[in-house]
Amino acid sequence: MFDTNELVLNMGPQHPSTHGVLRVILRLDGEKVVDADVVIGYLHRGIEKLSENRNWTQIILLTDRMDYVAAATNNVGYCETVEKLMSIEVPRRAKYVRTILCELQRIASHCLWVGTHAMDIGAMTVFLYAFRERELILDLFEEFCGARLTYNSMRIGGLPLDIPPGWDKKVLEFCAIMDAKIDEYEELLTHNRIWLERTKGIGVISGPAAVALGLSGPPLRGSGVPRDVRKDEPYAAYDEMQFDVPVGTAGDTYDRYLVRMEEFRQSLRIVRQATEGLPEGPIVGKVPRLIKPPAGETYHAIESPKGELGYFIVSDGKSTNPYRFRVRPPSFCNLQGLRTLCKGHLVADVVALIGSLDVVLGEVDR
Amino acid sequence: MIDTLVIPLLKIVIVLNATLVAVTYMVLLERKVIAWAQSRLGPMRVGPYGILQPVADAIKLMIKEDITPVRADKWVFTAAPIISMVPALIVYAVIPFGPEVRLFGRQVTLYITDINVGLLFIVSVASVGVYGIILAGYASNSKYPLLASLRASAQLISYEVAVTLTLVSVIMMAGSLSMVSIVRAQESQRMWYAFAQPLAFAIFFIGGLAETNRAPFDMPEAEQELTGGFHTEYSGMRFALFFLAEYANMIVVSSVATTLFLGGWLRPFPNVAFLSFLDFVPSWTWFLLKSFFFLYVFIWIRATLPRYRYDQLMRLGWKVLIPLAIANLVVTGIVKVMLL
Amino acid sequence: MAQAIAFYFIAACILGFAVLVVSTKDTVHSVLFLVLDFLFVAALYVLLGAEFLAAIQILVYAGGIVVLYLFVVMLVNLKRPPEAHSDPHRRTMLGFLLAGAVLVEVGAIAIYGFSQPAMVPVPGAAMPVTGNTAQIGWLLYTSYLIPFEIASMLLLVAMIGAIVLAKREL
Amino acid sequence: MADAPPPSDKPTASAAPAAPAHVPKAAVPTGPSDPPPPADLAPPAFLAALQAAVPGSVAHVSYWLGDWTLVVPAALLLQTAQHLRDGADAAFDFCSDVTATDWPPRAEGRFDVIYCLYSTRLRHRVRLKVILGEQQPLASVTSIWPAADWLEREVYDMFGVGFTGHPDRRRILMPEDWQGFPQRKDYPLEGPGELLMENPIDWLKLRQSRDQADIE
Repeated sequence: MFDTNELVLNMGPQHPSTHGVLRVILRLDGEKVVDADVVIGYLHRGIEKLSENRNWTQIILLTDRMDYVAAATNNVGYCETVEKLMSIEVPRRAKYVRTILCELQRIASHCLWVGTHAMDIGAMTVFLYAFRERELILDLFEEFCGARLTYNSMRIGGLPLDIPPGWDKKVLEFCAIMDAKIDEYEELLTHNRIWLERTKGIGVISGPAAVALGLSGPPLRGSGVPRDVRKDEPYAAYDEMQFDVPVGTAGDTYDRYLVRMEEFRQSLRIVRQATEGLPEGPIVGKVPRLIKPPAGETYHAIESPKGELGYFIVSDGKSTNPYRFRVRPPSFCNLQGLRTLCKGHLVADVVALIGSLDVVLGEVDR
Repeated sequence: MIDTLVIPLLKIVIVLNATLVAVTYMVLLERKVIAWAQSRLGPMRVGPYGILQPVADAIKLMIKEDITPVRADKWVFTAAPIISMVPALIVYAVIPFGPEVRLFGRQVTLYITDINVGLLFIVSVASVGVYGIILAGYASNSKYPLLASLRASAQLISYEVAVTLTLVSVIMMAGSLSMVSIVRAQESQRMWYAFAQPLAFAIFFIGGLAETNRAPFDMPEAEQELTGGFHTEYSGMRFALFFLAEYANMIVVSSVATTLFLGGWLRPFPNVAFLSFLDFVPSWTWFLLKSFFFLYVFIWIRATLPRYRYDQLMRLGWKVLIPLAIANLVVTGIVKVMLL
Repeated sequence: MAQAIAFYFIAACILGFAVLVVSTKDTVHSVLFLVLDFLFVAALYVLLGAEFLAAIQILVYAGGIVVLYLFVVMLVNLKRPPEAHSDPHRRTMLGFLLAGAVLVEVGAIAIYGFSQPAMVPVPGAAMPVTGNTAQIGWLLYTSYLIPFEIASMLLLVAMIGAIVLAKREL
Repeated sequence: MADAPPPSDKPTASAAPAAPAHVPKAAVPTGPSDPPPPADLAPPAFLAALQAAVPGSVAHVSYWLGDWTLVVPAALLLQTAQHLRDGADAAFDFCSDVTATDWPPRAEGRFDVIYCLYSTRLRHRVRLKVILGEQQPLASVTSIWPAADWLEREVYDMFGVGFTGHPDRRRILMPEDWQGFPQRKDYPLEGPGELLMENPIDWLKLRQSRDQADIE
């Protein structure tokens, strides 16, 4: 009956809640999103190209710069891929420490997520609470490897250093603190009426649709698909750990929230098991002096806090750098779902959805 | 001469200055309270415990560059912050801070004026404040402010209905539109209207949050969605005026809530005789304490709750608050008629 | 004396802003002048001692209705190219005729008012209430009950119409 | 076309000797080493079904470090993918990655386009590999796995592989007006800085003239 114009709203790349330099071009009918074009690449540094010109060890610190809120996970993923190429057996102690670091990293990453996600929806206090606890994890990492953000904390074949004395005790202390803090976040959000109204039924995606869209990690599990690389294709010491994979039912923003909140607890459980059962022994396996994997290619995936983090690496067997280095960034593939998720919702929901996909632009753009 | 000109002028000067100082310190209070809620310290550098922070803020805002976007509607862009600030200050003319007191051998009322349609005056002047936000959004010639101003105007108009309806039930109780008479009515009926009209009180408070654009209804300036909303394009002192207007409005809402529902300057429980020893406390102290309580709750809510979505806010306003306010009004009317 | 000065000042402002409302090019400015106009009309009411009416004038017209005008004006893009102003459907003669008719009507009322003074139907003596708020209420529910009810019916119809128009699928 | 499940030596990829077309520098690898599976290893169950359903779909099977790789002819990619997604014992519903590798001197075509597939139901993986010439288009698999949308855009952006039937074939990481395809092996790692940013075409010309000078 009426001739109405659609409003084109350019959200980002400079916008408080696009988590970095994401740009979303929204076509709006009133405040309703008709279509969304997600534009990325503002943080592209050519890590894949760079890696083809660095030697195998130097690449570890490039991987730090991808998902910079979960650098240790990236390190583990890369080192395991190279170990797979070279068929290096990693000692058990190193595997356990890797598991601890990965799970601490997952907690730190989820802390950042819960803080920013809640902030996007307007609950500012959770942000500061979550960062308070993330600080404790960063302290642990600082003690382990000297860095707080980009750790460079792995070596091919094992670890650069053994854990400092007393570190395991501190990790257990942290676990005790964190347990109570998770309840605190949940108290502020989980049963909050406004939180429920803002997240329930927002961005619903069914399990098969999520699989088809290539979602992985919590966004996929929120839709009820029990896919977790840690369980399905165990790496590090996950095959020796007892933990559950939480799944949602509705596949909406609230379920993705619940899944991550439960992952906090499961991660703590793994950290406890690994720290208490930490075996003695060497920390580096038998690694040749010159790292030069045989010719061949392989794909190896691990479960990063964001989803399936895969490395596809081709070695030509001749040179000391990879012939092709490819990362399957979980944030990239999850962000792809944003367009589908936000159609028909309001501008305010777009912000909530970006938060619930938990993307890190450093990883999306590489 | 003194009674008709000097004293009112003096009162205006005092109230205006006190308000402006209170507004700047509200900013500090908010930062402090939220900081404590978030287990941090808040401003600590300027003066002991950051007590001089508002002064520093004011200096900073005044010497900042005042940017007018090239394609903005210049006159309207300049007028908008003023339009939002002035009504917020005019309202203080009818707010009764206390009854008559003797000062320097002279009978002085602790309010600037008491007009017989005081409450209506507040509502109507406050309704003009919407223009500041709408015009800011329009004049900036930018999409985020435009969206924000549309949200703001829709929000303010809808919640005004609910708030005004609750005011009507108070007016029915008091039988007057004058702010002073409403307090006196609470005194003579020996009851705060918060207890006589709990529903109206709740609706008024929620509506007050929405009308001052405070969390959880701060859609028009939702930073995470609209990058600051209607004042996205503003800077320097013009931005500060919007900022101050918001806090001035908070104080207005708190004062009105105090006057209408918490007995204004009356001591707690005016119906309980043995508490009469509290009378030694000056009446205006009670008023300020009660207003402060509201302000504190405003800040507390901001630190705790997430933000509503725009359509949910409208739904709450139209489908919950307005019907409830009307029902409350009808019940009040029936009770009033039956008791008479 | 002071009252007379105030009256003429306010009246001059009202007329001045009214002219600006129709003469300004920018529609948003035009609406803003309308708001100013309403504010001065409210001032006139205060001068007459009708504070209630003044407050209602601001609340309803300035604070409510014109906001909606502004809404519409802001959203509908009225910046048309200049050639659009030479609208072929424009009926200049008809406009002048209508304006003339209004002028004649106003003149007639003015002359009638001057020639037949003191026909003021003030039922003040019959009113059992005092104070202008109460008096307005009394008049609305006694002498003007039927017009009042008709007006509210009209508003209800308008509201339903607006909902039907705005809602795309019912 | 071979149809026996345990593949013997295949005429493609690894079997081909280094193409003499234009070999720029020494020690440039000419192709991946796709080793055939050991004779005593049984191939995965879905392979036989795939070869029965889509004859000629598997040009070569390779197994290394626990990963199965199928080399698929470009023309049969869509059918193969369709079968792999819908086949009961394949059920590869999750396309976890699409990427490419550049082998400039190779005769059969310079690109390997690689699809990493995973089945969320059966929890197994497989890699598909398509060998592609520089100007040769490839059918997009977005109709089968919507997940491939952005991944294929990235392959296009980085390697210049032209996907046909892609709903939205634009550059994704690089700017819209970028010249060249950065992940190709002949794309330089370092550019001359500002000239490249401001006027890439001039820069390319400059580089060509330099190369010319080198040859002479």
